[in-house]
Amino acid sequence: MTNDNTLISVQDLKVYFRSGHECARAVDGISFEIRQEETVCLVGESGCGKTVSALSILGLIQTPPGEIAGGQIMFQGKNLLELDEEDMQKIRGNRIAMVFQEPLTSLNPVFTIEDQIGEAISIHKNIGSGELRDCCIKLLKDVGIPSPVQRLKDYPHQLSGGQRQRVMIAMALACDPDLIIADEPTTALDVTVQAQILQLLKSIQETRSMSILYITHDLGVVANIAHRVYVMYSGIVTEQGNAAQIFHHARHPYTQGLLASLPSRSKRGKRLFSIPGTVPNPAYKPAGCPFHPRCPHAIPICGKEYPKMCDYGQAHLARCPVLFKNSHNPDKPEPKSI
Amino acid sequence: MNKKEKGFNKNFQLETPLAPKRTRLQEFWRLFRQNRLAILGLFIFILFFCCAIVGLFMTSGPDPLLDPAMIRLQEKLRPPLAKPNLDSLRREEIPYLGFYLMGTDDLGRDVFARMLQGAWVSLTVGFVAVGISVLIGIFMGGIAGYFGQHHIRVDHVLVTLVLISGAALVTANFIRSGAALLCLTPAYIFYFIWSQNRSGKKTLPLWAKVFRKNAVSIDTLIMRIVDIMLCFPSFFLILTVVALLPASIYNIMIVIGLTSWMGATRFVRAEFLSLREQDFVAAVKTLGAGNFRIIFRHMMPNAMAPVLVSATIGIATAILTEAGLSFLGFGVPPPHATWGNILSDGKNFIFDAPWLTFIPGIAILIVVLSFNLFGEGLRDVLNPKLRERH
Amino acid sequence: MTIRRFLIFAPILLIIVLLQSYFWVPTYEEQTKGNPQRLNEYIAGSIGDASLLNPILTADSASSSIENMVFEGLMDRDEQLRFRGRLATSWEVFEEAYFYVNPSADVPGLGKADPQDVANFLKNAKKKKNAITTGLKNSLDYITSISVIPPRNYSVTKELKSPDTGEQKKYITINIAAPARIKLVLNRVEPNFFQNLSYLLGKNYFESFNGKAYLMSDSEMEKGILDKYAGELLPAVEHNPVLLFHLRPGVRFHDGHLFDAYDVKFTYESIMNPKNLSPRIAGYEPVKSVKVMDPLTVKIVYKRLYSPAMETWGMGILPDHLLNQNALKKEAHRLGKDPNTFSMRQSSFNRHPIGCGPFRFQEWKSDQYIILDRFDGYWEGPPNYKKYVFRVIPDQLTQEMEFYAGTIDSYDVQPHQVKRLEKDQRFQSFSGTALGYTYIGYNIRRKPFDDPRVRRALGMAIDMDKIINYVLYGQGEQITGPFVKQTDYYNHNIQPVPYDPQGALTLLSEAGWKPDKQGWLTKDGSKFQFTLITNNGNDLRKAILAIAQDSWKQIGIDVHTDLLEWSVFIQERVNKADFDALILGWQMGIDPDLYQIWHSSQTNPYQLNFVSFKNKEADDLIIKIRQEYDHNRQVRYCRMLHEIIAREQPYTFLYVGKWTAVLDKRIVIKTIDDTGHIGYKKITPTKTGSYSFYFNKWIKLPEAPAFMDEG
Amino acid sequence: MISFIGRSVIQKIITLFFVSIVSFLIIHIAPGKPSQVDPMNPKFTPEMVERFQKEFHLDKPLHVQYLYFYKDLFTGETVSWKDNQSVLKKIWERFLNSLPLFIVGTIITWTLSFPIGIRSAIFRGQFYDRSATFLSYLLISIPGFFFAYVLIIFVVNQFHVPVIGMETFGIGDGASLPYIFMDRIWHLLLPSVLGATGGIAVLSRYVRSQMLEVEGQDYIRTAWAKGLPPEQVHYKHALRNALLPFVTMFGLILPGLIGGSVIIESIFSWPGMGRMAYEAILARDYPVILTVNFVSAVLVLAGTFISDLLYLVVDPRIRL
Repeated sequence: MTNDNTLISVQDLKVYFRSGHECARAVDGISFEIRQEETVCLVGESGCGKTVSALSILGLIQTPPGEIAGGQIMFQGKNLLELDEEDMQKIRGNRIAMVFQEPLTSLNPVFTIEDQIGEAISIHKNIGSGELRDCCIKLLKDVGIPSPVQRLKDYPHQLSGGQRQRVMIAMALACDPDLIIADEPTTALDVTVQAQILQLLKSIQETRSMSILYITHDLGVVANIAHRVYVMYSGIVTEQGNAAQIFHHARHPYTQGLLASLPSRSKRGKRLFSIPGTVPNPAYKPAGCPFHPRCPHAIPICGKEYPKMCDYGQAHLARCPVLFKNSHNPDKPEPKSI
Repeated sequence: MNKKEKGFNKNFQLETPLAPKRTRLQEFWRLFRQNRLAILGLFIFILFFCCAIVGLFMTSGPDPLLDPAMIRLQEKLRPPLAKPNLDSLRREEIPYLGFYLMGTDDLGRDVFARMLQGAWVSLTVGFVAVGISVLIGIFMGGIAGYFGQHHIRVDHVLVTLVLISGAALVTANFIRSGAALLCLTPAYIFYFIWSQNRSGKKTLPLWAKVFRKNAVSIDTLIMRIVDIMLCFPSFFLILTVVALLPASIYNIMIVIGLTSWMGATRFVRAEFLSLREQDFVAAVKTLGAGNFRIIFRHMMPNAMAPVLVSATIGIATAILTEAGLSFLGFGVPPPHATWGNILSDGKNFIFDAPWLTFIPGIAILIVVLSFNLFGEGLRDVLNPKLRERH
Repeated sequence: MTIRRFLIFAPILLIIVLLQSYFWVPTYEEQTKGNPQRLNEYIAGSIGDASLLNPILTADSASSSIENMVFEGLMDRDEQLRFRGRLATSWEVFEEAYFYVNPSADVPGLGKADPQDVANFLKNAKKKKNAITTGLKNSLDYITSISVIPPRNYSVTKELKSPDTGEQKKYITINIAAPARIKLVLNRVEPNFFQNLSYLLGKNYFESFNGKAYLMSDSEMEKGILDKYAGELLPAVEHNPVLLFHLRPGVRFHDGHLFDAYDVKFTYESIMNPKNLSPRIAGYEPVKSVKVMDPLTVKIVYKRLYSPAMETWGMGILPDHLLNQNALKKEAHRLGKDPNTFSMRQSSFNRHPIGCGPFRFQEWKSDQYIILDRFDGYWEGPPNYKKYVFRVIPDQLTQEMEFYAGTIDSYDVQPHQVKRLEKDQRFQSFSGTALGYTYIGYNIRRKPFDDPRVRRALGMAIDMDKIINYVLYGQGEQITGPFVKQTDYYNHNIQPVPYDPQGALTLLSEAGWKPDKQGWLTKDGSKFQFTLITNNGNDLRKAILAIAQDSWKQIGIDVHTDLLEWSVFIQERVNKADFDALILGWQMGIDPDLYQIWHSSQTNPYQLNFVSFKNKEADDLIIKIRQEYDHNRQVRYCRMLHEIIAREQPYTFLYVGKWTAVLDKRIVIKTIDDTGHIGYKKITPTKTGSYSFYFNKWIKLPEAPAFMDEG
Repeated sequence: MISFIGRSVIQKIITLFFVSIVSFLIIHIAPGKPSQVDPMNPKFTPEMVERFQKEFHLDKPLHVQYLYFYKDLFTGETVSWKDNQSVLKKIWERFLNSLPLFIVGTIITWTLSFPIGIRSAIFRGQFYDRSATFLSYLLISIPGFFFAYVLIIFVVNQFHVPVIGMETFGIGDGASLPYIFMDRIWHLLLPSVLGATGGIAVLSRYVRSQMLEVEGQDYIRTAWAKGLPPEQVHYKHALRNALLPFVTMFGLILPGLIGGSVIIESIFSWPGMGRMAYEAILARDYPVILTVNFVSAVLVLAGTFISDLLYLVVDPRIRL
């Protein structure tokens, strides 16, 4: 499955959180890969394990209560899960950087912008202080902050939300990483600002030729930015494929449900669809397919057997044997989406 | 799409049945159990409580099993586990256990019996003192937090001042002038009601306007009172008042209570201020619930957590404070034995009878420690910020 | 990272700095054995600090103990409790007696006589030596001179005493036309003098003197008001005891100034000066005048018979030249204070006292120590110790530990420690009977304490032996009356109230108290119950409280107990006589004056006869005792008074404590006789138990000496 | 900013005024009257009581006494009834004695509690944290005087060195300066450690909870994600934020200057503020009690004021 240009590949990653006698299986065996210069989206409802997967790539899962129960994360030939803390630090921020969801709280309120950006650089690069300042200014310019020199001495609370997120991105870009993990970077922002940030990310990805792992629950964003998409549900990947495959030929009932609940012009005036029920508690997942209690196509076996990945070809996979069988049954027409 | 919509499983379960439902108490217990130190504290606390109850029954009444006041001068300063000298004792003087479990003190009283009695008294001192402070704290904090923005008008202040000075004058034996001042108050109230009925929309004279001006908000007033109280160094204040008042167990409880309510007030006020802004309170309000119901039914239970924690630790502090006062000779007076006064009486004999110091000293240490650990555990469990991360 | 390193190293460094200081500190060994200086210092420990170092302004024991070292009185008591001269070498006690000539009275064998006749009559009677009674004969013999004071006119202004203490003060001016008066100088004080004289001058000669007749007032006052002053302004007879002190020449204050009679006069005046608020004023109130005869002779005349007078002159003498009006004014100017309101109380003298005692003041650090240096110019020769140090250690236990370590030289042993410390080889111990006693006082105003049988029964229910043996650890003696046990005044024939609960019950049933079904004593349906109170902070009293409660419970009396803080106890309960029964102690002087505690006139609030003991006989005796200058007669009266009080049992007299003090064994008395030979003696206590009587001769030796008389 | 200061100062002055009234009332209404001279001295007559009352204005109505007292206080003329010394001078003297105790105690408290609290937070739930928790609670649970006695007896018996008083008695004569200095430090050690135990326990718990609070913040995750070494995350990013409330606590330790523990000072024969106040209470020496109270109230208010100001300075988020 791994190509030569695979940057990072996560295989069968399991992250559990223990608390007392309970064990929340937040990530329960996911695999995905990101190639160089590619934007990959991880989509799913909140609580399905997207952020945990991202954090575990960076080794930021608190242990205890969290624990990596299995799997491997291969990054440039090394298994990140086996690296010790020191080596991991050399990768964090340097090779893999992350942009967080809440720019409001993700910047340290008591340090200036310069401190925070400069720190990321100085920790990984041997660089003089004058040069450092220039670096910071350049970075700020790159992410589109007006009059960066004045901004350097500002504290985060003096910036607007969009600007803060730009600073975050600047921080992530500081060491020219190979991979940026963006964890819902636009969720907390105004719609107009969202678009700007997305645009920024896109342009950065193109100009700097780096890979982005973009985590979101917003399919609109996915359509805008993604090369490939992984749909997650309750700690597992339910469907993967390129953007077109996911949007036009969704094979998994969950993906179909998600798409159905997207508002669009054609659905104007109709009641918006919603998937009934909620994501299961990660500590008490149903047996078999985790989606089966909410699934319109569920058959008894769904509650018993863990579903396998079914290959629809062209690297489009979905974890629903029921629909797979149906789609290969000539009697019934192929599921068709609008 | 319509077809599909219909096709969705109608028998889905809205709530996943697999996650067990727990009551708040169960959830609390589940979290609490993880803190082993706190469990230890709780265990000792319960043990202590049982001891105190048992002690109360064994050491009180007309003919107690273990009489903590029984003086056997010939048996003084016997070490722990010593057997009594049976020849020199009258029958009713022989200790119930047949030996002195914890020795005897300088008057030949059974230290075990005194410790048992002291357990109950110390517990009472702690509980009543903290009870008083928590009640005042909730009351003041609740008012400040809930009715905080209401204002007290100038005339309220004046009437109160007049009332107080009138009462002061009467107690200071200037009865006539005092009574005159006291009469002024109802007169003003009558005038107020009368003028309100009559005037309606008429403009008020200037002085009346000044009188009806808002002087200070209730919140400010209460928090200033708290500030004033905090200006006194607490142990010093307790000491002053205890030294000036006649010694009695009730005075000590009341004084400790009256000088330690400021913390609870602040907690409750802060909780109320944040709770008041929360949606569920607004929801209850729109349903037409009265203030009383909102406060006691909806807000109080949510505001209790920090108070509960500070109360637990407050009991421990009260026990220590009492011991400190005993050291200075202002503790609970006899005939009540408390661990504090057993300890401070015993310190004179530290070279001759070390057990008189060490038994109560270590007992206080263990019990206070258990209270503190228990309180800390409670804090961890009840603090939602810390809880999320577990 | 620097912050982290700092956070780790700062505390470690701090701990190291703090702990290493241990190596710099001299150990106890080095302080005591390794320090030769230490042998020349005497270090005393005290629970409390002194307040002011001025003998006329203070009465607390901490201050007194320093004042005794710095100041010197005219006299003190020696080992046998006799008076001994200090600043005074000798003294004379005599009397000036006066009486107004009563023109209306018939003198037997003379008829109505004019003053000169009366004087001559007395002179003749003295010469004749054939008096009717021996009393009269003696009295006449005592007379050394007789003179006549001619009549004179003068006026006085008096504040009008009105019964309802009105707000306005009224004054009245009284013109007095005093008749002639006869002055008799006796060579001793004779309280019965006029009584004896009346055998000669006629029974009613003195009683029938009508003082009112000589008083006149300008204002239109009623006669009745004037009459009130008659007894005060023109008493028929007057005893004026006189103390004549001959002062020691050449005595100097620590600043080199010579001591003389003016200092004595000044000291007296300072005490009487209302601005100074001296607590000792009561003892000097009977003084009529202090007259400086010459720089080394001072004559003190008393208004009335007052036998405790001698005792009061043990008071330390203040230096006139440092504290008189001028000196104070100067000091006020220097300090920038108003000289008119500046009094001795504000003077810095009180913190840097100068007297003529054996030690001179050196340094005072509040609540730490007071250091006195020896005064080499001391008239009796300088003390052996070079330094006297008074250390304040407020905690009993730490004081004890410092004593063991050798950094304090004496320690007042608690009763329970006596056994352990007496045997300790390192120390010498002294014990003696204290001057004070502890008692349970009953409020006689209240029922049922008005019945002496009840009071006696209550006393009988308490097992004193038990208290002494177990509470005091044997360090106490039973006492039966109010006098100091080691003086002659104490009546040793009186038996203590026996411990007899059955007897107590019999007595109580005589008084009407019978046990009910539950065993509680009742009378007329009401239970025998009361509250016994005492002050807190005194463990012995607390223990007695518990024991008394327990013992009375045994015979069916329901007693509540209460511990009160000292000033509340005194001011709210004792002073206002608001109590049933209390446990308290009296610290007694050697003088047998009991007026304030036992006289029936002293039962008002704020007075000391708070139990309200009233007994006619006792009143008479109390007055007689304080007027009697003759020791033997005084002793006789005292023993009679003792008997009455023991019979009435207004108090249950509990015990007089024994004090025990331990000293380092190396402290001895060092004497140098005339030949220059140095002798060492073991320290022995005097009759009153004062082991520090020879303190000036004490010295600490490097090694404990072995004395022959040691066991 | 200036209006904030002005408002705050006025508010504090009003509070102070009420404090003065309340403390005056507490003292004067309570039972027991001042006793300059032992009332049980048989030589002490009621007339003298009266004269004393007059001398100290005790016969005047309360409000007049109040005015008298505070007039004296502000002109610096208050004198103790016990020994006629100027109260302010007395307090100053005692303050100088208490000061080293306070300083060393505070230094011990602050330098020890931070490392302990921070490490507990970093190793949350682990053995270190648990034992630190246990130990700190152990320390605040021991009755102070019991602990003091046990310590004193232990040190004196084991090391045979004096621990009582402000310095080894008599060291002043002949010892060289470093010896005197070190001796002082030694004598400071036990009482200040005893005084600090409670502080260490409370403060280290507080540091721990603040650190935990901060460690859970998003910006800490950001810091980790930057690849910062743990030290820098904990000691720079987390600590800086956790420190904020403590900076303001600097103001609040100000009242401790005049506090002083009666119990520790009595046991260690330390002539400090606490004991003076305690003895003044027993002797009903009103001027001393009231002045101590007033000064401590001033310090409390000044402390809160300073802490407000410090907060302004330290926290970049707050601007007026």
